[in-house]
Amino acid sequence: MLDLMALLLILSGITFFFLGAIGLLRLPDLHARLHALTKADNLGLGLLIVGVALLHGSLLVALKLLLIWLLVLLGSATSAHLISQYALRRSRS
Amino acid sequence: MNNLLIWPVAVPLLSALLALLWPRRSTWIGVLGTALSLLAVVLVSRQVIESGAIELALGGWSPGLGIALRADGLSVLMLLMSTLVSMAVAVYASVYFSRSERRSEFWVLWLLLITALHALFLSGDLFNLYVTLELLGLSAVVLACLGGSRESLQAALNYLVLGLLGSMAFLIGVALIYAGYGTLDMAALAVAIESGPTAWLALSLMTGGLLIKSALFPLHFWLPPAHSNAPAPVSAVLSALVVKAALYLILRLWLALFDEVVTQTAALILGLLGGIAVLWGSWAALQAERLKLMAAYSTVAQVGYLFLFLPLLAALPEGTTRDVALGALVLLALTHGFAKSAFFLAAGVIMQRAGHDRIAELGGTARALPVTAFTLALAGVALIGLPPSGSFLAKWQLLSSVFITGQWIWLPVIAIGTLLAGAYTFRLLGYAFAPGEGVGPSLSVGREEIPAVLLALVATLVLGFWASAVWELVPISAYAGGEG
Amino acid sequence: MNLTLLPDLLLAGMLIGLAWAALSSDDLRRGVVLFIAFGLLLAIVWARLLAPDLALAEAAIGAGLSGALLLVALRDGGGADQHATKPSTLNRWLIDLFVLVMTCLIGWVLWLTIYAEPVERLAQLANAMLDRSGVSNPVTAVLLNYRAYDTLLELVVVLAAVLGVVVVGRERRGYREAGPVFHGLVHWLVPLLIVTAGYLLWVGAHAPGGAFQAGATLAAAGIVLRLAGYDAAGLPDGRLLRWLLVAGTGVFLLFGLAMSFSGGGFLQYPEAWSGSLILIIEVAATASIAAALVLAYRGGRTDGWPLMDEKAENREVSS
Amino acid sequence: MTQALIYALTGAVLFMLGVRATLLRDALLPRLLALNVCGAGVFLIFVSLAYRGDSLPVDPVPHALVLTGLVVAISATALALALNRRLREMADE
Repeated sequence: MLDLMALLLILSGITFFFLGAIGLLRLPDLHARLHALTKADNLGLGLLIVGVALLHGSLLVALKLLLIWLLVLLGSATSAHLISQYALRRSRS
Repeated sequence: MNNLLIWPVAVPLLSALLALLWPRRSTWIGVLGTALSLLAVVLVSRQVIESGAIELALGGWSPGLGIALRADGLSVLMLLMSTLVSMAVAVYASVYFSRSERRSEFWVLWLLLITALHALFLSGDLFNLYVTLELLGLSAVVLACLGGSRESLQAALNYLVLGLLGSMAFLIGVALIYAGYGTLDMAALAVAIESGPTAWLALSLMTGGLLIKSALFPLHFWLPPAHSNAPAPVSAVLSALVVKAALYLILRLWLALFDEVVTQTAALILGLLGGIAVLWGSWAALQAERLKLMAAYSTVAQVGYLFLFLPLLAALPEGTTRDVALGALVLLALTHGFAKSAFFLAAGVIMQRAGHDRIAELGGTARALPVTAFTLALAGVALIGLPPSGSFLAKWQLLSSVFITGQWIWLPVIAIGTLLAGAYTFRLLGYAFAPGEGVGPSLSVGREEIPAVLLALVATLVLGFWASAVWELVPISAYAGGEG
Repeated sequence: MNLTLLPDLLLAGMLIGLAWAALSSDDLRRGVVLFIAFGLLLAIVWARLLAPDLALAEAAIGAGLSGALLLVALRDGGGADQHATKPSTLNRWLIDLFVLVMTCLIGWVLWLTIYAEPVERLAQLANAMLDRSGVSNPVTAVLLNYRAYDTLLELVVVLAAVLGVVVVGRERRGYREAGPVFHGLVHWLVPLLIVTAGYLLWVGAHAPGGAFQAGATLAAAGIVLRLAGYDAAGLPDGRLLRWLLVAGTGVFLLFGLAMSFSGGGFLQYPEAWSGSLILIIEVAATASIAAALVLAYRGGRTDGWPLMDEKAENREVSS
Repeated sequence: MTQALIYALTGAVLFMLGVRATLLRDALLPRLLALNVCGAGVFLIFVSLAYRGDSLPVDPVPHALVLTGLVVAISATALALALNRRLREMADE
């Protein structure tokens, strides 16, 4: 039962990643792409991490995975911000 | 257990670290460190001469799991050459770099280069050899661009990229050896390696990589710009020692590790390339307009001579005749090492005095710098192979090997090569001894002129008279499958 | 065809595809980015081949720091080499033929040695001697005990290369000060990276990790600092920097020599002490590696590097 | 052992791809990428030699060799990039 849930979570996580990648390739401009990419990937990674933590079944591992997720959130939010700021500055000048 | 073997590596390395920490004392640390390395090498050599090949298993682990250092006749001869040449060059460099703002960096890298050379000659482990090759390559590249000119940087960069490609080829050969034989220890491999696709391919890849580094024709094109644009003391060690390190490894691989794998055809191909290198390099040296460029092309030719020995060695049966031929090869390499470093140092003296090294404008050198002109003449004697130089004896032995094996094709190569060497040497001396004002007058013999003339004397006289010592040392081998 | 091989085949195919795309791209920026992706994929392959130490090192060094160095090289204006001469068609064919033949030969030998007639290698011996090595992570045992001499020389290679970087170039111009968002990240990230480096260093004795991974993580902290506008990138000035660069090699060498004076062989640790000695050597090595990598990124002679004499400075101004 | 063979063969292909690009390109940066791919190929061969199936302990020796090789490779890359940068500055002056 737990395994099945983990599988579902991981699969849906992968789907979000996939959608993010499609967004990156198909959306028209930089800001829309960034939006698709960061949103989808952060959610996808979160689902993946919950799934993997369920499979592993250890609290310590779950905490470590959570830490990884937080770091990635922080990193991707900041880099998305920096990229859009740069784009904005360039389009003004 | 023989901890003596670590000292030729540890002393220069320790001195390099000290020179980095105390930049204001770097000249003293550099010269003293080189001298102490010389002492360490002499102690190692004495022990090898007295009691045969020695081995040090580092960390107390059996070779295979751990790394072993080994010293035998061949490595001791190379060590002696490198340490004697570097001692003389260090004395010269203490003057050459005395006013340079790169002084401290030069000495650190200089000592690291010596560390790399000594580590390479002593290493008994294939992967460790890769690391020493990289250390040698990187420190040589940085030294070569200390001059700071655009040409020297471009040449150093090409040298670096090609050297890396060579190291990669060597490394994949090491990987195949580990795949096939499960060990990296060279003594174990000397016993284990037998003819087969693994050994054959690994040998080709490793040799290919080393050929780039030893600048055998047609992979020589990086050498003349790199060696002629570096600062003079650096050119001297690059030409005399760094190229020889790759050659030493080829000899080790071919004669000790893969001696059952080597085929006559493979050796013949390398011999042919060597022959072309002799002719082409000498011809280019004759055409060269700059002194250092001429010396660099002459190095290409001299490397070619050394490869001429390979087909002969492969054809000779193991035993005394082969050892004699191998001794001649080593003698030629040593003579060239001493003579070429003397040549580059002399060129450096002229360049600093005259501000250029255009051969056609060297008139007056003999009057202004008699000692240096004499050095050029002595080094020229050794490069041509006139008696009583070491290379005369070596070429004599080369000829006798040609007669024994009946490989007559090498005769014209040797004859024409010697004639061309004579031609470029006498062309240079003709200009240098002619009257003229190309080089300003000077009254005193500078400290920087002495090392060069000593090196040239070693090449022409000492090696000529003491050549028998080389032939006694060469048969002492640390590797069972080899010439022992 | 075995279905369990499918992931491996997929990974291998992607590796080759990415390498091909990175190398055949005419746009340098694209090539570099693809190369970084290649490095990350390689880290996954290392994990797949049960080499977690390497996966960590590849992600930090191979993809991370190499990528940073290459990207900053692009920023220096590396994209401008447009005097490329295309090799002639004949040369192209010859090279392709050579590459094809060599690939087949190497592949054949690998098939022989791995598949057809595998040989016993050092695995058993290395794992059996682990008890005597002072650590329980076999890779650390090889790096710092069995083959410690390799590692010593490797630290020397790093030293030589970084000296080259210092000799050759001046410092790159710095970055403008970070805005509030980035600054917030730096505020959290740098201490976290330092803690992680310490953890990796400590854990290396019995689990994946060690001096190189820790050094690279620490270097990453330095690079982040520099990107946020701290031009010194966390490196000290002058004499202290020299000591930092020398520390790894120096401690290693002195310990080795001390052991040979006290009756053992060079680098032969006394068994009871080997764990602690290895840890001390690793701490020093971590510091040196991190300093060297940051210096390589920052580039050149800085205000911090004590010049031999002030003449050099004058020369550059006057000329 | 099939897995090990797959990766070892991949390593051989990567190595020769790197050699090919080193020979064909003449700008420095692509050549450096090529040499790094070359290195990755050799490392992959080493590591696949170490892999002896999921149940047996791996051979740590090649892992250590590859770690050493990685550090050597990045040192050389850093040096080459620094040289290249200085050359470019000189061309601009």
